[in-house]
Amino acid sequence: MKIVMAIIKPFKLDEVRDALTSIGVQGLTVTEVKGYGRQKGHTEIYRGAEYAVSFLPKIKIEVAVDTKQVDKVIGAITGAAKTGQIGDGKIFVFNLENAVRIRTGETDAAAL
Amino acid sequence: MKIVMAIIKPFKLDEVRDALTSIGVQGLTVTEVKGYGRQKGHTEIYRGAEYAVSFLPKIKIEVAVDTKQVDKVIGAITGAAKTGQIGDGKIFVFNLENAVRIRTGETDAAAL
Amino acid sequence: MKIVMAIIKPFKLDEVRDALTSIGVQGLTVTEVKGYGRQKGHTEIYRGAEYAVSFLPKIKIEVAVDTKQVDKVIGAITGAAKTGQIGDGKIFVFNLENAVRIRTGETDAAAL
Amino acid sequence: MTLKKSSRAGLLALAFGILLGLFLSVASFDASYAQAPAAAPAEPAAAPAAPPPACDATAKPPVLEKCTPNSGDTAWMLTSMAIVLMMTLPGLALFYGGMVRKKNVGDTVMTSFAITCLISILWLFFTYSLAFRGGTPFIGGLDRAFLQGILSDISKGIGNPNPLAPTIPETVYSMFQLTFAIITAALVAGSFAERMKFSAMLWFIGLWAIFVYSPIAHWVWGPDGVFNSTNDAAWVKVLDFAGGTVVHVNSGTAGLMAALMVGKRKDTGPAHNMVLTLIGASLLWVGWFGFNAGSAVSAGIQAGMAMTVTHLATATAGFTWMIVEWIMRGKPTVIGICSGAVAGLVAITPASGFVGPMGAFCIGVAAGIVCYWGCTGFKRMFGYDDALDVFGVHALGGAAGALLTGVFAVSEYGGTAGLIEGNAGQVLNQAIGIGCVFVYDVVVTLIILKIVDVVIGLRVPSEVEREGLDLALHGETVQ
Amino acid sequence: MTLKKSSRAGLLALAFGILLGLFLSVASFDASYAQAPAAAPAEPAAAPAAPPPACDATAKPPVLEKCTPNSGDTAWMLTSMAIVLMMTLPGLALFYGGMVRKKNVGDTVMTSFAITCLISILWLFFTYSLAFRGGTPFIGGLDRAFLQGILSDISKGIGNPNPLAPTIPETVYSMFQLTFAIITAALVAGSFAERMKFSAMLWFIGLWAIFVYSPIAHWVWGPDGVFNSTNDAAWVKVLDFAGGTVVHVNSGTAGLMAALMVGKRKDTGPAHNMVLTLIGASLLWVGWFGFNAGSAVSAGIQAGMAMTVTHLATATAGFTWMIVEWIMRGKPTVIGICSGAVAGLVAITPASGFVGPMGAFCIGVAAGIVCYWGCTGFKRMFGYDDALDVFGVHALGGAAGALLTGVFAVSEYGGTAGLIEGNAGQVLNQAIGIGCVFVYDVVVTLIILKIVDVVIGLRVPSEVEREGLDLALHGETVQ
Amino acid sequence: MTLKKSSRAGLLALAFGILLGLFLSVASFDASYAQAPAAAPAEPAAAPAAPPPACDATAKPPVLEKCTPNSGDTAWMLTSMAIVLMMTLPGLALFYGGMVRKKNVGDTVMTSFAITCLISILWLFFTYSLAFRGGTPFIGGLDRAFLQGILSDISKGIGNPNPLAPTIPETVYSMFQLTFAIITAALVAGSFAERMKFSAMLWFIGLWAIFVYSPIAHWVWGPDGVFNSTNDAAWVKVLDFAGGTVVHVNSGTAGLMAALMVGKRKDTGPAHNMVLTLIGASLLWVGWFGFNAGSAVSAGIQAGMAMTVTHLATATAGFTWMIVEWIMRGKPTVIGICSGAVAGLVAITPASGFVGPMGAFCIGVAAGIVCYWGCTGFKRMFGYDDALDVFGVHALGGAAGALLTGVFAVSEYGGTAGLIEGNAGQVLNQAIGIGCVFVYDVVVTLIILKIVDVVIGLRVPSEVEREGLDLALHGETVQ
Ligand SMILES: Nc1ncnc2c1ncn2[C@@H]1O[C@H](COP(=O)(O)OP(=O)(O)O)[C@@H](O)[C@H]1O
Ligand SMILES: Nc1ncnc2c1ncn2[C@@H]1O[C@H](COP(=O)(O)OP(=O)(O)O)[C@@H](O)[C@H]1O
Ligand SMILES: Nc1ncnc2c1ncn2[C@@H]1O[C@H](COP(=O)(O)OP(=O)(O)O)[C@@H](O)[C@H]1O
Repeated sequence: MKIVMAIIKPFKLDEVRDALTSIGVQGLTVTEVKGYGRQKGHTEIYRGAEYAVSFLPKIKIEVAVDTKQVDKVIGAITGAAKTGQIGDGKIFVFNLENAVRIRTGETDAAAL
Repeated sequence: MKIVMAIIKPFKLDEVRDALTSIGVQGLTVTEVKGYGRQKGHTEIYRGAEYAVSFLPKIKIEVAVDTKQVDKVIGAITGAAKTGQIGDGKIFVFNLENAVRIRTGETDAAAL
Repeated sequence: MKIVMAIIKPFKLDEVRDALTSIGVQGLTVTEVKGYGRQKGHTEIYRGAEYAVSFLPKIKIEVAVDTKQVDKVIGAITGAAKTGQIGDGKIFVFNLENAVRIRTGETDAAAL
Repeated sequence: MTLKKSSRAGLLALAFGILLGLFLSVASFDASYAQAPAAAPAEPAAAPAAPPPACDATAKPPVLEKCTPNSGDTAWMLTSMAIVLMMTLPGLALFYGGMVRKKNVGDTVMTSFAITCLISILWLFFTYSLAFRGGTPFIGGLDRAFLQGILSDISKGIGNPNPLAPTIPETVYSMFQLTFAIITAALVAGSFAERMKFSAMLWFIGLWAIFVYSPIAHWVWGPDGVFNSTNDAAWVKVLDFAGGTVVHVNSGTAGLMAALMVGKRKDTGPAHNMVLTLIGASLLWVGWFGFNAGSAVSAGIQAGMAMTVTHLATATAGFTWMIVEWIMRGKPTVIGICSGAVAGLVAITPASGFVGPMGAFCIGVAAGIVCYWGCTGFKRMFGYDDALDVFGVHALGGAAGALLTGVFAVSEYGGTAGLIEGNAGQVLNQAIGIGCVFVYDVVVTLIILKIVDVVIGLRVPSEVEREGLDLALHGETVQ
Repeated sequence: MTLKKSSRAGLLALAFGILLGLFLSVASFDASYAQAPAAAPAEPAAAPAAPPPACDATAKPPVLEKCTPNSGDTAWMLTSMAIVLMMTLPGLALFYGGMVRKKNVGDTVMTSFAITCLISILWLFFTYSLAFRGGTPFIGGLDRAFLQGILSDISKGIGNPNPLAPTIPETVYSMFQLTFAIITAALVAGSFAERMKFSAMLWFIGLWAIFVYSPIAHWVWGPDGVFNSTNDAAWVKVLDFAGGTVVHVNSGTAGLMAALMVGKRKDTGPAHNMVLTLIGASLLWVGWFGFNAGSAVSAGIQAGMAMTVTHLATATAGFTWMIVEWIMRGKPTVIGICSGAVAGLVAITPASGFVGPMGAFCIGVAAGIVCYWGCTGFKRMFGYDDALDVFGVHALGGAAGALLTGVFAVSEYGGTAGLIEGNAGQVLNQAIGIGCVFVYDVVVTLIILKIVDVVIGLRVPSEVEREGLDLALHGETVQ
Repeated sequence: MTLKKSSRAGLLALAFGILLGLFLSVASFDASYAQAPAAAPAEPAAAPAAPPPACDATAKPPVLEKCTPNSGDTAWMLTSMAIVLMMTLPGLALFYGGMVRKKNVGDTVMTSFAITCLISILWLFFTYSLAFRGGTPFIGGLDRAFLQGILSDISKGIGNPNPLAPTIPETVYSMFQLTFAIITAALVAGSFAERMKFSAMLWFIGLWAIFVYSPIAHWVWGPDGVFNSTNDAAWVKVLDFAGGTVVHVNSGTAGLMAALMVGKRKDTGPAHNMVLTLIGASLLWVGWFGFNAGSAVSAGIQAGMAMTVTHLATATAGFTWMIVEWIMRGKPTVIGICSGAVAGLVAITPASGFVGPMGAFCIGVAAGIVCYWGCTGFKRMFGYDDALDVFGVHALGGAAGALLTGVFAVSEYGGTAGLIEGNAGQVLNQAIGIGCVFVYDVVVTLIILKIVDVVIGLRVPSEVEREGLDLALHGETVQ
């Protein structure tokens, strides 16, 4: 199994979720994060005070999926999250060694 | 070493933490997340506006532990977090290649 | 590639970010978390009510980097985040199997 | 980009507006100083001839020269103006702001604030004069444009009060009525929250205040208004103590039109902060004593009675809504009890000078039930997206209150008998008033909206709506 | 599930209550119209015989027929009612709401709002009449049930003011006193915050208002009250200008009983938002001028003095608490200075019409110290879980203030001499008043709580408590 | 550690202060009772000789014995005091609190609260007497220290009002003026927000109130003040109806000095919650009617006119700032329109008793433009870090308003002609007043700051600044 972790623009969340459910993903976990990257944020100069908004609000999505599904998942996320503008975000894939569903104790793929 | 990541119901946090400390876990990191899964949220219809609360508040716990402790940890979490109702959450296990304690520079197990 | 995940004290964020950019890291993702560890928090006794503030505010930084950069990154974080006092935090390293830049579809190192 | 363009359009237009204002201001100065000398000689000329008539507000026509204001009445009206302003800022701003999503709260509260500024400037320029000075039964004159003449003889320590408010300075009456014009306009904005362009909002509200609010206020409250119950020449005597038709039916109807024209929101969600909504509802309640008891324009028995029925109807409606909701949905909500209280305030508004405590209680129960239905069943039935239920609470609540005023009015309290005292005709009068306001409002509001839509567009682009108006239109977010 | 069931129980009961109310309302209508004709003939009958006596509030017994209210006094009392309501909504709601955990803030603020509605309805029905009309020294009569007769002759432009408030309409006095009844009940709720069922809360508070607040208010303020210092026939003359015993000792004691009966919270935590608490404390401060200066029931020298001592005692107490806390805990907190200010307001309440500026200063210092201890050392000593320190601040602060009133009272200010002028007896009188209120309150409150506990249960299930009352009981959360 | 030490230093000193106060209090008691007998015989002695002169406020010198207050004027002034306090608590606290980072909001709001307490205690002790009692043209006397004598004859139902406020009790006038002293001091704190030690803040503000505010208030408003326009013996007659120079130029200048002395912030960021700022601006607006219309010290025509121009200038300035910002930065912001409204309130303050509606409009436009520039271009030009723009809004806005008062004053409104009526000299007078206040303020404020810096240090350690003052200094955080 793998964990696919994607950093996307906040207002894309609903579209990405729909794309994922449409390919049969049953669940996912979302975290509000702040991102720093090429998309350099803007410098506000308000009321004389100049400050750089270097961290931009982003959404992190974590999905545990069966290994063979990974490419479909990456495709779905890329498709839905892409605006073509800088700051669209990243997708990272890790290896998931074990998964357990707390309610039932089921493990591995059955737990997803 | 492994990282055990668990998604649980918010009001179970204290019980899970106690369970973990009781088996000797020294530290953990907690994140407020939103979960989407089988537990299908409810559709609110208030003041005419109908909206689906599809993301439910969850708590993500990350614990770095020594490999041989993993099963004990999973057991402790499952035991404390389980209500038997849908939405209890998941436990995911990853491989942790290296750990460092910033304060001392200690690495690996010593860092936990 | 690796993912370096660090848990640090909140007010160290800016210094750590500067340290990382100075060694050429192009991006990172930050999450507000709560930490439980040796730094035991304090027991507030206010207006008679006694409560333990066991979870302390921390910042989690995730950086995806090329494998050979890992040590430099760890060094930079340790250097910037260290106060020498308990609670400075941890650095965890995982293996990153794949990375994709959503905007361009670039993968692996090129995506970072 | 669309956004950028439209903003520019809007702001240029607005800049133009303000410059116009400045120009006019200078103009009016000349005017006022031109007239000053003219006035001066008049005085001495009159003096020897015959002593000016003594102030007598009860005479017909009332003699209102050289009246010294009653300090107690003035104290209460100064206070009333202040707390009615508090109803809008921060009251209504928070009541509304708490019910939208977090990404739109800034735009929502700023809408109330900007409307307050805009309406006040128009009031100074001409809307006060149009609404409250004598003219025709349908619209007032312009003799108080730029409030000229309103302060003509402070230095002599005497005033020429408005016949509508004989015991207080006209300045106070004008500012008191301004706060009504402000909140009426601000109420409308609840219906199109979370999706209208800020610039379009300003244009729409400004035009609406001129072409809809001013005439309707004149019909019902103008000295020679066609529905003014104290005007012997009125066509139909409509009882509207503090604005059931002028303020609530009026704003609710305009809100519905706006909601229909701007269309449904792309995405909706639960109220992001019911504590803000509760603060808002609380300040609305507190300020409403200035609104209703202040409408007695004096600090006496009628004000006391108005305050009493206002409070009792509000408490009853809030409690009723909570119970109904508890039964229907299984849980009593903060938003619910707050909405109920506001519904009660709305419904008692036209009645507050005419009914007694138990009448207020019945109106409260009715308001709680009717408005709950207006925000749920009724709204679902028609399927429009009135974001914050301006129609369900204000139009329906205001209409219910106006009709029940005709039912529960007691002659020994307000001088007019209602149905319970056998005067069925009054209910009919009330219905006519509501009907005329509704029809006029629908027509003119739609015309205004259409024009604004064509010229600069009513609605923000959908990516702006998704991202949230705060960041996109104002560059701010609540952390 | 437990929850569901209990709610249902509660709401059914509540629905019943409101229906009962409706029925009664209609009944009372008949009543009032039945009596109207009866009254009418009486007038003319009297007229020819002899002109009705002129209004003379100072005569003994006062002649209160055909009085025209004083517009200045009325203006101030209308204002006072409005700002005293603001003390509860949103003042107290926020003061309390900021100190609970985020998961319970909605339930906490809604509690204040719902109590406001409930107490107002009961006031209309009979509690006003029970508390403030003549009857026995222990409880008033029912001649103002449903406020009948309170508005009997507006149309003649004259009123029959309450002997307790001769220069203003009785409607205003009744609403002013209602705001006291509201905040007293709302204060109680701080002690059992974060764990009591919403339905149980409504039943408890409703019954408490009837069986505890009404009689105690009558004892101290009723025209024939057993402790009323202006009642020559009083058993003991207790000085309580604005409610040290009636409001604060009373609510604090009831709060303690409730905290003991409902038990300790499962989990506690720091105040989730001290900014809300500061807003609340600020509005309490502002509104308290209506509370204390308004208790002069006129806009004159006594009101001015009451406002002065109120402000000075509050500022002193807030500052004192901050310093004490800074010394004891190393840091001055927002919650601390706000609590101190409220402690000062509480302590000066009974004294506000009787002491001078330096007396107020001393009372302020005492309040800051006593209440700090009441919320920390004292509370730990007994180990009860009074969530928001209703007892520590209100009962102890109120008692301290009531006793110090007996110490610092200056006859040339309020007509009664205190210990500093050699009248030690007054301190004893104050102590007797406090004692009687305490004992009666403890007994009756415990009985009411027991009944409610048996019938529907006082406390939410523990999973509800853990999850938070907002989501579980009201289906809402602050984002 | 540094922190710990300094706090301890601060709190010990503060504890000392309060104890001193206590001691003095007792002293003054003795005093007042010592004099009581002395006064008593005087009365009868005088009585037989000749009846005391009747109250006549208009006589020169005014006879102010045995005056009965006007209930209407008193009602309005009681209300004004309450709503002006509301301007600071919670108004200013929130206006400022919303503009800082989340980590400092608690310290920021607590600063306003603690200042309110501190200034009130000093007022009781001696600053009221120093500012508002006759003495020299530069500073008042100490005959009202501890407010002794202020309440001397309540029991006779009559008062000896202050010549400055002949129709209300002096207690009310004193409390009303206290609220001005409070907000002036609280305004200063905006400039050094997010980095000054809490203890240093208390010392600085306390000393500043004594050595800067009191004398300047006496110059302009003291019965024998050197700039008092109603004092025939004044050196220069400066028009300052409600505090353009005393409150705004004064606080803004002190703020600038403090910002320079304490230095720039280590890190800055956007306003964390513009909704709080909007609530604050709204309450400032509402309360400002008490500030300006209350400065008429009566409820009549002048108050009505003051309220009118206050509202219109504010609305105009808010709207103007929004438009300017929209044009300059492409987006209208919540912070912007709120700042504009406050700028308008500031600028109209000195003018409110002297100009008419269109004059107010022009002042509003000017305020919006000048203060926008003051917070952006001007500030960048000099590069100081005035965190919340106390100088840009209050000093510049207050100066602009004071000068424009000399331009737009109309004799028939306020008794003095301005430039538009050909009296160019008044503009010069205004400039002299502003200049003197500025110079004195700069010098004395710098001295005070230097002393505090040397003794306990002005600024928090940088790690405290990074972590946030809330957690580090107060042990609290907003969740
Ligand atoms: N090396 C990295 N490690 C972790 N997160 C990253 C990294 N680089 C970028 N990110 C995340 O991806 C987001 C978008 O990256 P950015 O460089 O701004 O645009 P793009 O993805 O189009 O290149 C950043 O805001 C950050 O949250
Ligand atoms: N495939 C997944 N990847 C990541 N997180 C998941 C996944 N499936 C479920 N979760 C998380 O687990 C939570 C509970 O899952 P859910 O399916 O609702 O109930 P259960 O765990 O009882 O099957 C979800 O809210 C979500 O946060
Ligand atoms: N085993 C662990 N797994 C995950 N996070 C941990 C673990 N131990 C500590 N942490 C995180 O590191 C933070 C600092 O650890 P702590 O033990 O308090 O101090 P130190 O790092 O100096 O030993 C904790 O607050 C927690 O967020």
